[in-house]
Amino acid sequence: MKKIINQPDQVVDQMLDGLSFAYDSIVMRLPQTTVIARKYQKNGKVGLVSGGGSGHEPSHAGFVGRGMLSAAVCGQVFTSPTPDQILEGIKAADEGAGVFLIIKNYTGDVLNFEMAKDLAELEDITVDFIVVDDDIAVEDSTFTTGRRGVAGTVFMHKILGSAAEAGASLEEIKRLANQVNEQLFSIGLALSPATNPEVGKPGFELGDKEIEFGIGIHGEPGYRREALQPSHELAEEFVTKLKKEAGWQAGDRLALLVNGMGATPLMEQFVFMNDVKQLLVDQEQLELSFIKVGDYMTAIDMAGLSLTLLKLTDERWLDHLNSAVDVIGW
Amino acid sequence: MKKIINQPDQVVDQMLDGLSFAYDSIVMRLPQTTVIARKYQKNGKVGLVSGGGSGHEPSHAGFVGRGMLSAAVCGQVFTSPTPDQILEGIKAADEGAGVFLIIKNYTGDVLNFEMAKDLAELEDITVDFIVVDDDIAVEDSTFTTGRRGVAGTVFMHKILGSAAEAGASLEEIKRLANQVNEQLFSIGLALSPATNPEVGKPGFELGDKEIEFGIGIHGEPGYRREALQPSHELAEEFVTKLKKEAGWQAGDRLALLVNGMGATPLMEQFVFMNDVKQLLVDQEQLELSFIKVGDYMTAIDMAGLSLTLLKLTDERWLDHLNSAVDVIGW
Amino acid sequence: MATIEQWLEALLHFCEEIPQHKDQLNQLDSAIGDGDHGSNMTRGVQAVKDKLDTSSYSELTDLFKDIGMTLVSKVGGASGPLYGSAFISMAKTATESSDPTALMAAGLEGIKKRGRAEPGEKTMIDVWQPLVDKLHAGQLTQEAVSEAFQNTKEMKASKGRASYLGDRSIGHLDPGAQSSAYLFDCLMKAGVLNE
Amino acid sequence: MATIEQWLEALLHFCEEIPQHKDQLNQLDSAIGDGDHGSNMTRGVQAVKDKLDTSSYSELTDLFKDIGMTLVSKVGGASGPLYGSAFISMAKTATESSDPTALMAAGLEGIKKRGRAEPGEKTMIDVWQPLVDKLHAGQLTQEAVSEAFQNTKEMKASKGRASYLGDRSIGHLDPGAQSSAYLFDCLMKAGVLNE
Ligand SMILES: Nc1ncnc2c1ncn2[C@@H]1O[C@H](COP(=O)(O)OP(=O)(O)O)[C@@H](O)[C@H]1O
Ligand SMILES: Nc1ncnc2c1ncn2[C@@H]1O[C@H](COP(=O)(O)OP(=O)(O)O)[C@@H](O)[C@H]1O
Ligand SMILES: [Mg+2]
Ligand SMILES: [Mg+2]
Ligand SMILES: [Mg+2]
Ligand SMILES: [Mg+2]
Repeated sequence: MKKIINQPDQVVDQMLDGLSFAYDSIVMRLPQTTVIARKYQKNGKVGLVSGGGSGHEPSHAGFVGRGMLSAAVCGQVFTSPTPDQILEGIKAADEGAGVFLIIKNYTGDVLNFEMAKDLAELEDITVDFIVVDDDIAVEDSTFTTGRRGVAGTVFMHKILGSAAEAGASLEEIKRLANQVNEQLFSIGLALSPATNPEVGKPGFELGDKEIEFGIGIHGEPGYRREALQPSHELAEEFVTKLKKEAGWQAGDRLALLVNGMGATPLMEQFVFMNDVKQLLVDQEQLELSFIKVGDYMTAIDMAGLSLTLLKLTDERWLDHLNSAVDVIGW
Repeated sequence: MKKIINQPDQVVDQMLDGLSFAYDSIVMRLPQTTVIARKYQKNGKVGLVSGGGSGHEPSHAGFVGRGMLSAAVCGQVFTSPTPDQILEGIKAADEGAGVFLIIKNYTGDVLNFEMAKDLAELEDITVDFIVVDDDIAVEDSTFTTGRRGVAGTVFMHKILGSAAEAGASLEEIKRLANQVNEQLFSIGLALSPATNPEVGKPGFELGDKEIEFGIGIHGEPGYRREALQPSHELAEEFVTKLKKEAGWQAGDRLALLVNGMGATPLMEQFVFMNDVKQLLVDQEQLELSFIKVGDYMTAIDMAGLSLTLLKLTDERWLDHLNSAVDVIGW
Repeated sequence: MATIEQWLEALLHFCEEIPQHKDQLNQLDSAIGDGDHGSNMTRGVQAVKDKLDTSSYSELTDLFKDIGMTLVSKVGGASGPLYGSAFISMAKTATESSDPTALMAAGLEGIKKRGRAEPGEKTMIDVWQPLVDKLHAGQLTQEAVSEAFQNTKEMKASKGRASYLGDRSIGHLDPGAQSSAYLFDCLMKAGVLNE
Repeated sequence: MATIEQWLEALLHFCEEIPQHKDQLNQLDSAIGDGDHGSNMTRGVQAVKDKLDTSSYSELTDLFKDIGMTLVSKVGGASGPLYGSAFISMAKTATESSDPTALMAAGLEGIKKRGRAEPGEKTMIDVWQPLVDKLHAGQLTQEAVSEAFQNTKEMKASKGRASYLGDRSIGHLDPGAQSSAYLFDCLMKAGVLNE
């Protein structure tokens, strides 16, 4: 393991100190916690809290600030934060109009955020939540844990953040969250695995010329291993899979996120973007109304990328995506 | 070589298409060129043009837009662009008040930009330039090529971009550029080399536990190879070297850039930031008035980072660093 | 009926066993999860040990509550709320009963409720459920513990991270089942649960 | 005095030689630069070849100017402007003289002026300068070409990327000197320059 760190078990603590010091005009670390909260005048709006295991930087602390999250609760690397920490995040986010939790669909995250909700309600804070499950690599079924929450969560942060900033109520945010979640579809691939510093070795092995389709953001293996292909073939695999799940018609409007997994240069992300464009715009005749390319939801040092589509079934979502924010990573 | 690309010799072309499509509200690719220019109403201000070889994304196209660059001229990977392309960039940037070139100190860049300046002057465009040379890893001497231009160039873009936006004249920009360049100091290290897609193999070899101090942003080897050390020792090496070159006194104000080289996760960059903070703030008693952490001037897929200091000898530079921009990568 | 000293001895032993098997638990979790179950549990039991070393207990309910809260706030992941809920549920039952079988049954219910899971889904429940059944029948044995744990191998996961693997989860032992097996072992060794 | 056909033959030959030595030139450049000199020059001479194949020339000055402009706009890096300046400078001189020695001397001046470099700095100038000197003395030989090129090995670079290496540049041949040696070889083979 080759990493610029000190003791592996100090990584999250030191990272949060580094981040909150560097961007102290936007965020602060709540003392004695792993919560990054925004510096912002409270004014009776709905607070938004997200979080999860660390290792997805700039998620989630990088999206804390005006127009996006009120607080991010950062667990150990790839490990859900605990309810007491989430409770601190909820308290920091509370402006009196209720707090909304953006949870990615992992058993650990769901259980810990649920317990935190219970604790918060004991302190008379109204809490509601969405469980984001955009990863179509995993088969969905009511008999299983269902789809994972991955990079699409960042669009959820942005849209809900903008709505909250505009003064939406907790119920309105909940409804919006459900609607967005239904139109959110992601899929990823890896060229190399991630190495959790506390584990010290890669989460899986890939041959020199192998890639893995359908990986998660914690080094979970995916659905198929293959020889490396040109970018346009990778794009084709993704678009085919997404079309099957999302369904669309010529003229539909989409928001799109090409997301690097942490060790993939922007050069490759933009080449891939160009191939995606050819498929979605030139061939499928879709309208890409909003696009982001870059590292938004990473898996530490994994090389690879994911593609997220949001079907813009509501015109206002585009305004929410475009509205101004003051955060580190958007 | 494991990369998400198509034909290696098409990388720059496809990357620029992907970038300009994704961010078409901010930039456009000038037809038949490798120039990314901003979409912006011309209004008689000084135009700023930067560029160089590709492979440093988000530099330089990611800094084109309101408040920063007017155009970025993108060469082949790690290869200076040619004078005819630079001339197109200059023409696109020209609003009638002259065009200022931000050149990194490499023989190729200097020669090609100089030739472009000659060509532009034949077309009656007044052109001036700065050669940025912030890399203290290379010994400076009037008898050699001198220091390289590296990540500090991004601060140059930001400060000059803000000044130009505010209406500074070509002479004022030139003076400002010289002043900033004198106070700009950078140094980098690598954990792994970069692989130019057209070359197909890494620029140098590093052992499993080796790092290299003083690398350039094109896979140039550095000044010393050592065993991997904890982050705080790496920070110490950098701070010692920077102090020797930059010199400072307790209370001095600095702008700081922790820059990832392309494959280094933000996790590591923030841990490193925390160690730098302890040395510069807690120990050296400096005031870090402006900080950025992230990938700004990369070397494709190199793992490593660099540290840039700008001594804020003029109060107004801070305002320039803080002013609003509309670009992809700041 | 087990004394509080026996419970303490068993649980302190558990706090030593888990760190010793940290790598093994991480490895089991690498195969079908994210490789951190050993690290998560170790972080938790070390905090539990600190808590137990600096506290004294006369009531089982207080002991279980402290353990549950400590696990909830230190482990994280899926296993933190699950083990935490087990002990918090045991703490509630301990106000009425000190019967080990009733207490372990309460623990099982806590896990099932929190995890919304049933036996056969390849989780820690597949150790807890059969062993609580054995306890009720007065037939708990060392072999029953390892048998329950081994049975998770051929199951297909439908809860937790392993469920993402679908059929590919078959053939691997469940890490949470292994840590639970250690818990039952410790409870038997200290005589809290009898063969 | 060489005919324009001889110049054309030599230069077309150069356009074939460079791509054949692309990897070698890249390798030389990897050792002390950024490994692209072969790729850069190949990109350039392929464009030159396209240009020459689709044009016809009656004046040396037109030939040199086209080659110079093509190299400048296709090669990039340091070598593009340098080779480009050499040919543009030759084009200027060709309006007055068709003496190969005078033309090559003009090329050398173009490089020195553009690159602000002198002999001994471990660049292509260390091939051009001694060979132009030999031309003036009427003593150009194949051996002189390879001797000049080999002499760059023990030089310490003070211009171009290799200068970043300081003393560590010693012991490596200069890639630009190699590509220039190929140019002189081609000019000699076609009889433009005589032994
Ligand atoms: N819904 C559930 N009900 C019961 N046990 C579960 C459930 N989900 C996961 N588990 C248990 O948790 C274990 C994984 O714990 P751990 O690795 O610490 O958490 P995470 O999966 O968040 O990394 C699994 O091996 C399984 O025994
Ligand atoms: N200032 C200079 N004067 C003359 N020749 C130079 C100078 N700088 C570099 N060169 C030549 O250019 C060659 C490198 O060319 P190339 O690799 O194509 O460009 P770059 O260094 O930009 O990658 C060197 O080997 C050297 O011969
Ligand atoms: Mg985990
Ligand atoms: Mg080059
Ligand atoms: Mg786990
Ligand atoms: Mg080169």
